[in-house]
Amino acid sequence: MKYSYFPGCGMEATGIEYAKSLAFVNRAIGVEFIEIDDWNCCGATAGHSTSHELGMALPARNLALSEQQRPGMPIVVPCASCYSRMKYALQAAQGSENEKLSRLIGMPVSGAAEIVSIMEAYSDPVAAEAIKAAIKKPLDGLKVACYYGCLYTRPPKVTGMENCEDPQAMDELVRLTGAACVDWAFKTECCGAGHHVDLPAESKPLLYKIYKNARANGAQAIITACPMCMMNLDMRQGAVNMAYGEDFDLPVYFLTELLAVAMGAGFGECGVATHFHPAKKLLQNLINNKEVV
Amino acid sequence: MARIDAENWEPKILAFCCNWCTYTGADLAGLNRMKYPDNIRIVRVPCSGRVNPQFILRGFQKGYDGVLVCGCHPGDCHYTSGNYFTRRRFLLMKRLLEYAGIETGRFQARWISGAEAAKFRDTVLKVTEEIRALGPNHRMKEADDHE
Amino acid sequence: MAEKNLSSLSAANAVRIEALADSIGAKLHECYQCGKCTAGCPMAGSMDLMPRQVIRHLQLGLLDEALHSRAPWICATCYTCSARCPHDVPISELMEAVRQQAERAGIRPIRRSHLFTKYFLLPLKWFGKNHELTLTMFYNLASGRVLQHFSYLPAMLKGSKLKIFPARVKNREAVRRLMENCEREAERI
Amino acid sequence: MARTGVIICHCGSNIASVVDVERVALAAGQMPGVTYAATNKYTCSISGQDMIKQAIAEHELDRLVIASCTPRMHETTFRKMLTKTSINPYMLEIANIREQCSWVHTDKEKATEKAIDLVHMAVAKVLKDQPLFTSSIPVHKKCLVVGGGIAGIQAALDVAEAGYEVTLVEREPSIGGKMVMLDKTFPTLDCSACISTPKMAEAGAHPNIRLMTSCEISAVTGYIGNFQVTIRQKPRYVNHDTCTGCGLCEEKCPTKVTNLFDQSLSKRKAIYKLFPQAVPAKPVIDSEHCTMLKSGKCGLCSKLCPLGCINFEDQEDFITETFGAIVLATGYDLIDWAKAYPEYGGGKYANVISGLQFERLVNASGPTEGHIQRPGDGAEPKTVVIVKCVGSRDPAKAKAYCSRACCMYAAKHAHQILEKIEGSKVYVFYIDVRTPGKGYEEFYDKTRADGAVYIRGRVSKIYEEGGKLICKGEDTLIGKQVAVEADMVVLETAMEPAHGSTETAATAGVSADKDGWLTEAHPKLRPVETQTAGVYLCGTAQGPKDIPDTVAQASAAAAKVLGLLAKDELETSPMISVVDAPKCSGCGFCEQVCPVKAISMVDVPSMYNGKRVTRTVAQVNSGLCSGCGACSAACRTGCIDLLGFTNKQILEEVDALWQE
Repeated sequence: MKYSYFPGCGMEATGIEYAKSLAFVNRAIGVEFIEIDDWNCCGATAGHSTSHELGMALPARNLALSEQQRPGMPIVVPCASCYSRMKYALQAAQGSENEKLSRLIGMPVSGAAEIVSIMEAYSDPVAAEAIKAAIKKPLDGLKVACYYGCLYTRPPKVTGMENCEDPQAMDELVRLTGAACVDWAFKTECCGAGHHVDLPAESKPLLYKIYKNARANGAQAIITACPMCMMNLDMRQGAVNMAYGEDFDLPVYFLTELLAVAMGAGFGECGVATHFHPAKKLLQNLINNKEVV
Repeated sequence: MARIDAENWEPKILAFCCNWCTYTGADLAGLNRMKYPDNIRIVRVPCSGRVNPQFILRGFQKGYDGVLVCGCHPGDCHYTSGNYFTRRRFLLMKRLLEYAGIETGRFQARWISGAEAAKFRDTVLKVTEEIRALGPNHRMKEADDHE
Repeated sequence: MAEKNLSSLSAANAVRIEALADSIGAKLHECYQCGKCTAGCPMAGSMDLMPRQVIRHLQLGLLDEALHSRAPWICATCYTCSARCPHDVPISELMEAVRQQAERAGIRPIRRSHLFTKYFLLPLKWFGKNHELTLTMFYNLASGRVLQHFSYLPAMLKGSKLKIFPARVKNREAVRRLMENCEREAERI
Repeated sequence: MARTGVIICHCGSNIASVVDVERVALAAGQMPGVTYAATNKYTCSISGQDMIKQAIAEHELDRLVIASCTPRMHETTFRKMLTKTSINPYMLEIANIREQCSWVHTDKEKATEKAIDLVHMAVAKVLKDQPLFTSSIPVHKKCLVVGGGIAGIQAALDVAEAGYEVTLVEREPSIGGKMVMLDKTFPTLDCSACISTPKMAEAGAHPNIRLMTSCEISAVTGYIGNFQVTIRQKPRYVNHDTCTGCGLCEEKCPTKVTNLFDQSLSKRKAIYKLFPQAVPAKPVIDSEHCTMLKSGKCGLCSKLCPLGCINFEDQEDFITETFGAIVLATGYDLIDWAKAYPEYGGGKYANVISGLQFERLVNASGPTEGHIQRPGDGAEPKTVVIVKCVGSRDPAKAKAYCSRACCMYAAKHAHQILEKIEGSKVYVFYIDVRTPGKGYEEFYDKTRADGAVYIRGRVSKIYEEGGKLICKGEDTLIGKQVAVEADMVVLETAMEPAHGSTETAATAGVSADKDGWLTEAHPKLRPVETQTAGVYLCGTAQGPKDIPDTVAQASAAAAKVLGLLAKDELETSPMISVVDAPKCSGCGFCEQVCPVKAISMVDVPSMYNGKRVTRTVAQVNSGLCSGCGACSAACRTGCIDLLGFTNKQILEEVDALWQE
């Protein structure tokens, strides 16, 4: 399987573990992501809160580049925020705004290629089969909460998500590793990542509620497939514990990290070693205990 | 019937139940196999408004320890207004009995619908216990020729 | 609070609101004020007007009140409201449109949010990609929160999560032109 | 000496497992007046019934006690069985030893004792039973419908179509009611006149319907199947038998009068048809305003009428007829808002109008030919405020109830204004928007899409300033005061029962609630019947409702009427009250407590000290009595008694217990 690949800025910085683990998994299952040459930032929230045009045009240029470089090839987007922007741009390019968009970016764009998330790419039957086959160190005994967040799911008219209140794609992939997924109520609640710089105080309660519900439902860890959510959930867990007098201990893993570990990747190799909230011990203990038995 | 002596005394309760609500509620209690004390004897009347004050007095005269009048809830009377008369009559009756020196607790009125089987059972339980606490009705009972 | 004379609102006001709604395909009359948007909003606790009330002000033609509200700036654009609206009113998008219009009119009820957006786009215009160090430096200086997120720095550097030198797009000229085109287009409206 | 038979039922093991039925039978055999006592496994079964029949014949029994399940279960079964024996079906008492004994008690000894008591009570009662006989009353197969609005028309047509004669009485000179005043009907927006006038014409021409316009009912006596109704024909001063409705008189009449059909928005003549499509299409003279009738001057119409139909000497007339059923469809009026709402100008602003006035304004056959013009100056209003719940949901000022149709016609009014007046603005002040009907919510959605601005909140005050009507309210959704400068204000006012309708209903023995809406027999299960058997109701007479509900209810009432008229005779229950006239003091207490007005006080000749005197005594109408016994309990001389539950019977039951 080959995908045109839009990594997004996060994959080169705070989401570095995502990039590492993703590369490991792709190698293990024989999936190829081919980076769009000369892609630019999608603009994220800042783009669309500045103007509708900017919010559409920045991602549209990436669409146009992919179309030019690899016509018809589906584009995989590993960041939820980028995914949302790309989907919006795709819709705009397919609709009445096509002409305007082409004019703004200075090149033709048709909106012919499909946009898929990591979850969608890996849920493909061939890929899923390959993942199953590649699992070497099953993670049974681990209970995790799959966190989808906002932008993979909403608004459903743009994302095309069938059940945006209780999505299952990530849960199904996680179960392939042998880990169990808890049923919890906050899998699509907003974590406030977009405000972590300008309104950190106002967005802190959002994180607190997510941790609280995950813990209450028996989760030992949180799984995400978005570098923005990861940074927010991982980096600020300590601050939330401090602010609320709590002792949440919920390591946050990228979906690909979990897959990679289950496929036998080393913790450093896939990124688990460099999280803000210590993430190595939980998985290490799990695997060690098993080997003893 | 067993002779009543002080030790085995069991209260005797007479109940007038309207055909449309309370009598039906009592039937439903049976249908649901609910259990309640056997101290009660029900006289079926078409409407609680049919209950002549004379019936109540006669009950006490004949040695009943308590008399209960039951009908539909106010506003639900099968005949529109019958139970309103019952209510007014009930208040007068209480005062009359009080005047005659009878404990007013011996005479009670309750609104029990055809669906309120449990309320019927609970009423019988409660009223039986209340009358039991009051003891036998000596005051108004006719002189017993046998004694 | 001053009484709102609905009859003294200018026609231009109504045109502006209509244009604002039209730009995102929202039909304001479809909102029947059930409050489900507010009920599910993760940020409502920090807002001065509830999301429902922002729409209500627009329905009544009270544009200035909406433009001066902090709510559209606090909105996290999580789309929970839009996804659950019984009448399919694109509330998140509407909040965004209000914020954009306020921004253009120089109304910035939350300066920090304005600064964040501004400095997010700065490296973008220069390099074609986001650069967190540039953003953080400019933002922290402009907002007066010089040491915000400073404590995370060592860990970020250790995990090479922070790039000292920004990644760059080869055709930076194209991205800059794109952004300028958008600015012009937005001003036209 | 009575010969009572007592049957104790086992009911399989339902009774017999708890109650010692043999012991009960043994005890019953010892009771005074009992000739025969036996048990039966299943008394209600065919073989059980055969066994009873056999015992009756064999032991020459003259009355029967059955101790079994509740009488509510099989009383009718056993009565039916007795019709085939020598015993009168009412010489039967049932002791309830299942539901009220074996099923609720566990102590066998005590349950058996209680069962014996219950049988004893039944035996005591049956000894005082008398043979009772059902009687039948003939049904007069003719229906009276009171009120010629859409409800009355629909009910009349349904009954007439089924082949029965109907008399449709309307106090106005034409049938049609409120619906013909309306312009369009929600939510489909079909023209009200277009759908109601064909029904009026059909009613007017139906061979089974007799229209009596300008008529009112003045007295009703009798009972179900046999109501004698007196109808007052008001003078019309025009001979409708000869009048062709040419209209010359109306054209030439010099006297102009405020047209109430147009809600006072236009003038009509003193000789007039109510509206152009009136049925009957013939004029009447308004005696209050005709100068000839007032002062003997004019008479122009009489001179002009080519057929000599004008008769200034016309008098009111009373017609008495018998009907088997009566339908009350007396309708509604709108409240007089001006009195209740001085804060809305109390009627002093010409451009503050009612919803019905708006209907006339927007109606193509109305005073402005359908152009929405301000009554004050004829100008087209650009900004219109619609205020809902004026008088509804306002217990302090007018009515506590919701008038049900206003939310929808307010939406319709808003739609019509926005459609007819280009560039117009409509603000609708509301408390809630209630749209429970097919297509209603969608219509409301559409009205908002048309541009109507809905503001949640009551208007506090309306005043005029600089040629505008300033409406002050709160938008409760944002919690701020708002003001709208309107050119015209439409008040959607509350419905109230049509004036005089409660009096009319009282004439027919039907009561009304505190607001004057006629009371149905049961709010859920008997919605079109009344406490008076044979009298039905439909439409807004019963409570505020819209046209679809009104028409549905009218057809429901018609179905009830047809169920009655389809019978030749009605069987009446014999368990009714009887008066011992010589003992009656004529106090009238019984008459007051009777819920169905079955008791009346009548004068009868009597002898007192050898002299002929007239005494007033109570008389029970056996067709009306429902057998509740309230009269008997209220009677101070004890002269009125309830057959089947006589004082004696009940006292015997009371006495029977715990006797040694």
